[in-house]
Amino acid sequence: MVTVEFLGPINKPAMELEIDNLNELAHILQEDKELSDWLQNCAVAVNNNLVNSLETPLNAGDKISLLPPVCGG
Amino acid sequence: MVTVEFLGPINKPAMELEIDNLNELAHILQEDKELSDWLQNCAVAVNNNLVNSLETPLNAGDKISLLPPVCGG
Amino acid sequence: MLSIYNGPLDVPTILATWYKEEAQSNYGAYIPFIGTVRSEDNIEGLSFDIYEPILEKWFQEWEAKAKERGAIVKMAHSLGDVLLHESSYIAAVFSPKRRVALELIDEFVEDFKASAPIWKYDLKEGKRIYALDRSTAIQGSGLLAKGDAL
Amino acid sequence: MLSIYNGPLDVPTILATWYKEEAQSNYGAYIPFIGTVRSEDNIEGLSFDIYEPILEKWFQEWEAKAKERGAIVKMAHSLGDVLLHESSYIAAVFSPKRRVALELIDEFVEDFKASAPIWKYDLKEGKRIYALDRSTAIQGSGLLAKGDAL
Repeated sequence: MVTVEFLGPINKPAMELEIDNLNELAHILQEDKELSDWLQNCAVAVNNNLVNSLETPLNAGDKISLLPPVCGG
Repeated sequence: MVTVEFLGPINKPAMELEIDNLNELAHILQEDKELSDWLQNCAVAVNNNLVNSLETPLNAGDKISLLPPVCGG
Repeated sequence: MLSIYNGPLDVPTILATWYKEEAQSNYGAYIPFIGTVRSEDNIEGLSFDIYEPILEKWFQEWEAKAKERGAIVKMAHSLGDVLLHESSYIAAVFSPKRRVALELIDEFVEDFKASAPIWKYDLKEGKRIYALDRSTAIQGSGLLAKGDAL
Repeated sequence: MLSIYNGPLDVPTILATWYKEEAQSNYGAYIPFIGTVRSEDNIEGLSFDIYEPILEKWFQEWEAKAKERGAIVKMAHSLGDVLLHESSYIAAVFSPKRRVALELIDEFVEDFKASAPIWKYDLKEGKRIYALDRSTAIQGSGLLAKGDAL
């Protein structure tokens, strides 16, 4: 089981999923029409480290975060 | 009559001279051995404006300033 | 040092505190950057969300980069609402020499704008509206929109 | 605003005063640069001479350059002795947006170092020694060493 959290302006509660890699997550989230714009512009972190590959393996207890476009300052 | 002042670390009192341009001043100051290093590295201002030409004409009452290398801050 | 404050920053106090903290550290240059909420587009203010775990990591990486160049960085940011002409952000560099400080503050502030996990909202008529058009997608964004066929 | 102070600068007070002066001016970015005397080469401190008429002109030219870019500059400098870990220099830029502020503070400080009519002396064993090796000849220097034949 991994946890998926949606940060900042994405108004969506966290999900718990049984998946083994980010490629599976991509397919699940692409089914959600409300998320389609966010998927285009969100970065992804696993356990607070930004990742760049869908092959990133996931382990039980991992936390996946979706980070929409930022504007601090 | 013009006034020539030596700024900052140049330890020399101001001079009053009867000259018509900076070329004449250059010749007079080059006679002073103590000034030879300063002449190499000093900028020159006439009435507080930096000048770049020895042909700069001088008028009675003008103030000429020699500015040695700077280091503010 | 990274500090998160609820609401606007007390800029004079933070600038003075950082100055005093490093008074004996022998840094020749101190450059703070202060960000203040501008009145524009009829906003009443801004509001901020911060994701602290990733912000901390981002900041620690900058502490390491600064250290390699003999410098240190400090940062303060507001959480929640900050009204017009109040300040929400201070970034600062201390370094022995001016060139490192001038280059580092520029790189630090620009990378902050592009990467720090902070979300900005306009406050308009009491509502909190995500400032998408002024926001920057973090490098590598869009990963989950791709996806290979399973 | 250009301010000359006898001895070291009260940095927290100056930074706070400038911040408050522009609190309602709608500038989004405020970047001060603070220069502090470092302990090095066994000095006890630094001392400064300033030629104010030309410094004022130089500063007014920068006020005009900043204005063209929608920004303002402020500066404070010490006259006379400033001891170790005390500060002698603050330059600051206020501008609506960050890029102008980040670029302007760099250009302003670098041109200050190259052109402002201020002379620095090391204080060593109670003596005041001109810091020639760390000084920069103003552009166009050497004019009077040339001279045409009369």
